[in-house]
Amino acid sequence: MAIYIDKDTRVLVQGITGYQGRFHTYQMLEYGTQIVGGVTPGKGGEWAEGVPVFDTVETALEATGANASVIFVPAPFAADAIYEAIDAGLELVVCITEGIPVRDMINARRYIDQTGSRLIGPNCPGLLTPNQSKVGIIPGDIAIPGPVGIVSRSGTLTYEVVYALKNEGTGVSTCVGIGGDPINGTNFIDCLRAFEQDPATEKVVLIGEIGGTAEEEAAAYIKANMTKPVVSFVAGRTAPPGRTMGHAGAIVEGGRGTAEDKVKALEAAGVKVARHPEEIPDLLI
Amino acid sequence: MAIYIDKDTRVLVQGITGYQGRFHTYQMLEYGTQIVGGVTPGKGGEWAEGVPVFDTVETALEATGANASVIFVPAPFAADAIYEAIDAGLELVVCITEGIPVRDMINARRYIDQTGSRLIGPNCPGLLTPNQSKVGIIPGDIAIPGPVGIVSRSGTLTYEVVYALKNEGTGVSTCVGIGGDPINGTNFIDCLRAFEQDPATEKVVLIGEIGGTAEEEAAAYIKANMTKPVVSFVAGRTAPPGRTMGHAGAIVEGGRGTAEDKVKALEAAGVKVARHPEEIPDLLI
Amino acid sequence: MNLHEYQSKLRFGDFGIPIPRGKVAETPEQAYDAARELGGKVVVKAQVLTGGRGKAGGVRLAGTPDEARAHAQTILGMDIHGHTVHKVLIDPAADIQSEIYFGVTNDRGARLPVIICSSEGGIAIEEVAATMPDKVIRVRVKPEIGLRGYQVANIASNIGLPREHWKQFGQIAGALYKCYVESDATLAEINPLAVTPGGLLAVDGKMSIDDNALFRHPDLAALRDASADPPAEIEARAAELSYIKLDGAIGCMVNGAGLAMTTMDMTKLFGGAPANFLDIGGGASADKVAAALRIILSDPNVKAVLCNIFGGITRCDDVARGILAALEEVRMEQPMVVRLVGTNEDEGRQIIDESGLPNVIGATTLADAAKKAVEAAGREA
Amino acid sequence: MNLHEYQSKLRFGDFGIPIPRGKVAETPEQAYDAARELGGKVVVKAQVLTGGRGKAGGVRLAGTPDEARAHAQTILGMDIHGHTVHKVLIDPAADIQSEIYFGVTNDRGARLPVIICSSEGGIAIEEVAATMPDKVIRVRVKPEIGLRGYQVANIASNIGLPREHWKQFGQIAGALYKCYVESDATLAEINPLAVTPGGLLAVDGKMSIDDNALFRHPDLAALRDASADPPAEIEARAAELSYIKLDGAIGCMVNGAGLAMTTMDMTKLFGGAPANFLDIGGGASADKVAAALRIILSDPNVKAVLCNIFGGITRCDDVARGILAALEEVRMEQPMVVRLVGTNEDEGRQIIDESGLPNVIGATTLADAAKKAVEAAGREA
Repeated sequence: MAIYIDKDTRVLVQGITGYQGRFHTYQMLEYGTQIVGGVTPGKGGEWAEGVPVFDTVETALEATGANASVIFVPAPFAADAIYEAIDAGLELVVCITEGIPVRDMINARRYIDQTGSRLIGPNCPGLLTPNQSKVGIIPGDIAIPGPVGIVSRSGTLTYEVVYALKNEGTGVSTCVGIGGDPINGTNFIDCLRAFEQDPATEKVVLIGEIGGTAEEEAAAYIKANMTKPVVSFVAGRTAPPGRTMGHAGAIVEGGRGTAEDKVKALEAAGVKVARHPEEIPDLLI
Repeated sequence: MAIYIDKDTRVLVQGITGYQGRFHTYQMLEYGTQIVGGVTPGKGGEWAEGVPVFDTVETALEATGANASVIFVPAPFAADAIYEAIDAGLELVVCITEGIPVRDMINARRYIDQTGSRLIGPNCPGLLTPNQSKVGIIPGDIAIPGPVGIVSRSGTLTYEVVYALKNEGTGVSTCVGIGGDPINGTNFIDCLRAFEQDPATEKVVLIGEIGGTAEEEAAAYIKANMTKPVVSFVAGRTAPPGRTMGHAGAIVEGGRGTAEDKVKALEAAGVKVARHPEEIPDLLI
Repeated sequence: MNLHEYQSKLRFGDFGIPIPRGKVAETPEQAYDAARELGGKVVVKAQVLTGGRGKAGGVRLAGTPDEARAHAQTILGMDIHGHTVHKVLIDPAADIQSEIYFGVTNDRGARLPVIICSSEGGIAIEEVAATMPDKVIRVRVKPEIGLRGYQVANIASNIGLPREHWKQFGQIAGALYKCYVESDATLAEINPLAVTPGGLLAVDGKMSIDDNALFRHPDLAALRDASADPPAEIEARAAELSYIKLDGAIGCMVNGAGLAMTTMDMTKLFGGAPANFLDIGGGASADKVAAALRIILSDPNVKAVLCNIFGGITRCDDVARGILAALEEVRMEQPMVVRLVGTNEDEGRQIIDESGLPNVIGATTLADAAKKAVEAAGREA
Repeated sequence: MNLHEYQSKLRFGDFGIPIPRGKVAETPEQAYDAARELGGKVVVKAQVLTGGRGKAGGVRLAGTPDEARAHAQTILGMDIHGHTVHKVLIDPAADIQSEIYFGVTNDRGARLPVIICSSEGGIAIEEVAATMPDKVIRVRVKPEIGLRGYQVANIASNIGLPREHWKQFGQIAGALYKCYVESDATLAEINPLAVTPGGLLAVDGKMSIDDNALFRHPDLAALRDASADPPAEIEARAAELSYIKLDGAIGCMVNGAGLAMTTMDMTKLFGGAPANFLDIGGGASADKVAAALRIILSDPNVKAVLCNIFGGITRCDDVARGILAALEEVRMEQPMVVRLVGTNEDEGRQIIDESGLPNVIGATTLADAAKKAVEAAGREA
């Protein structure tokens, strides 16, 4: 068991013929992910990394019976790719693309909320269920299977945590990178709920960062609903207020969303908060 | 009992200070309808026909506890009035205004479908539950209370039917004019379902006209779901195909939606179809 | 409101759709000048708001400016299905490899705009739908997110469009949808969207604008060409009346579209035939009623008038006063059956009765009124 | 990307919002000419992309063209919070009766655009929110139906706007929302929206554009004024790096924003302080890494460099090659702690090892790397 993806997940790669799409299709296939098709408009009939390419998600779906897609198309076309996947009825859509305009995501998220599909991302590293499936760009060899669920707004910071766990012999049920953009498809609470219900998950690691109030909301949820222990780390204690720290959308808005606020909220919810990522394995014991 | 409106319905009049709004507010008050307030932006604090006027639905709602509104504002502002009433959470919104652009109604209907509110109209005469409440412009004195539910796409044609019933001593539970526009808020089937469930309604009259496929869909619904007898009349047997007969949206599209098609579908569903409106009282016996 | 081909294409051009660089001519000389300026072969196309102009000889190919002038001479003034040709469009002849149909309209059932596309362009889409239904692609658009690129790719794939045209096809599709929405159109179609050696080209186009939305499009409202409309319809529009001329002998004046159609149906039921559809609308004033009566009486086929008013918003006394006002201007020889029911019916009847008009016949029920009108028209015929 | 006041107001004007008919001046003489042409009293306003310019003396009233020239002389070249003034805006002085704040931004929690309005305009809205929270109205907009007239009426009513201004207020509100959406703005604010005897007037304005959406707004992208930006930030933008200068001694080069912040946090945790935030992004090429290192070393405060790369998309060997390439151009005196983990880490380490660079210190864990960098910076200081 795991959340969102497992060995039966059948994945389409949207934007498979691009540089990133092709590279990560290879990586995902190497890892054992069931990549059943790719989509690039105008390139239907070609092959990429041994995978058949289709013009549209609709035709790819008919031919392959996919139930998920992962999006590597450039930002100007990413919202369109999301709509295509959602309209085709895919259950899970993982958008790796970074740099999507906020307005596109406001509109897309409103649209998705009326459907039964789940979007992970955008601007996220995707998901990894060790030894079963990876959908996205998380390096597969940094994780081993185990009982810890991981949810994170960050990319490489997540890899650090997963890698530190592996170095201590601790494994992961599923690792979900929900992405650092202000508007995304799946939030901490969605994942916490899923981990709480997942028999394969015993403990959860939540990796946050400054900006917004997602960690505070997660803390409230944990206090009210989680029986499984949660360990956390929040990045950005030294970030100056009022400046955007990169594309991560880590903005401190009017004094809210500081690392201190978040740590305080999480600790008040009974969460052990690490001072740095490599402390997390110890706190999980 | 009745459907949608009764003596407890508390009504706001949007556009109360206009010519039509004022005239029909007086008529509705005379009939006994609980008109609790009016709305005209910029005229809050005034009075119209003895009713307090507010700038916005929100303030009117707070002051009056209304649960319905009737809209008399000009077509360019009607969609806005609908959104205002819906966003304020009113259960029932009756839009009398005719001539609203199709695009406005496509967007409004998509919006309303995500809420719990019911829109009647636009371009409709409203509702009448005899001796309890009238919301709209149906002349009150042409109907008496009784067991016949009426639903109609038309205005004055409906009055003919109600009047003919009265002349034969037959009364009405509720009369609903759903309006003649191609996109409206409530359709035949919604009303048929409500009449089927309404203990005060024993029989139903459905008044259709050429254009669209609403009567055909109603026929299918009647066949599958209605236990109460339905009598019908369809206007437009002599209308030439391919021409718009006025604002009623009575357009014959590509051979579909002719009066003959509709009569056939209704008769096949066990509905008695009158040759002219004044035959309806006889068919109800 | 329908736009002419040349108006539609100019608007398409405003939204970035490639159109022929044609010119409008109102005289044969202008057609000659236009053809000379364009150079090469041209097409001379009648600009009329009706279909079937090709079969009627309203579209002709010209190899030289002289030939263009000759064709314009023939076409200008031509009557096509009751519409007189006042303008021709001179377009350069396109080197057409294949023809696509691409249109946007509203799908009323789904309550959404719908794209209709077919590889079989150049003929009426209804014909394609009837004979080759598989060749007609329908794709609904959700207005909150608009026409998406992936939908266009689906369409291009379905109609088998060669890939070198996909990019331009996407631009044209997006532009036409935008044009449709921002014009409050009820129809925007390109037929054919021609595949030419130079790319795609909107060779012919048509737009219908939602009359109810013209208030926010004064530029489009100004394009109305009433030159081909019958005078009665122009007067009706000015008076905000819905009027459609028909072939029978009974002139109908009714309030409400549904009741107007019913009144027409009943003349037929009792053996007559309606001369028109006329809805005076809700809350009609005496002025409006007078205009309505003038319009009805301008039809020489009318042998009797049937005035059927069920007062709601409309007040019977207003209607009665309107009738009297009209009859002061227009001489009415024909008998008129008047039925006034509802708001202020007593006052209305009294006005009519006291006027002492000789030809006026009262009626009680709708059936009574219809029967009396049929009888009266029969006597006159 | 932030727009200057004058740029924001011109854009507001394009959407129909009334703005003062001011002029931009880059020299005192131009300011004189502008003031003379405008006539009457004018305001000379520093155009800088930072707040608090009024308190800093960057906004001055001038009664005559001579006075305007004198003020421009003072203001041009002035340093306001680290920004040099290169332009002043000369606006006619408005006869202000009261001041409104009207802005649009995104409510991230609700995932919707939100209108923020207050009767207490003319000062920073954060101040109003802190001191008079009741005076700040927030109204969310659903993008599929846009800002509705009734919402604007609610706002006008709530801020107690006199009714004679409601109509114009509605037009301005609608126009500002449209401007916000069609510009892909993240902020569009009018502060103050002045009530004057001639009606409402957008006396001051500000816009921020979503950098991610500039690809569809080449006209807005062209408005970028980098003249006040530090050269390092300009170079970072050109290389598509996220760089923010800070005050510490440890230059950080990291891939990923979250990991970059964590690396900064850890220098602090172990007693140091970061000199910058720098995210080289995913899949960074050797060129990008070289640019990053040049930028870091251009900061004279940097006493040690901490390069922390967790290879995913980014490959450690690319990073190693980038470091070597940069060091061929730039002389590095400072020690550099390098930690390479993940994709091609062995190849990356090998490249660094074989280069024989004297100042390079390897590290295993993140904590190890941070500690070593703090120590190295301490030794250098």
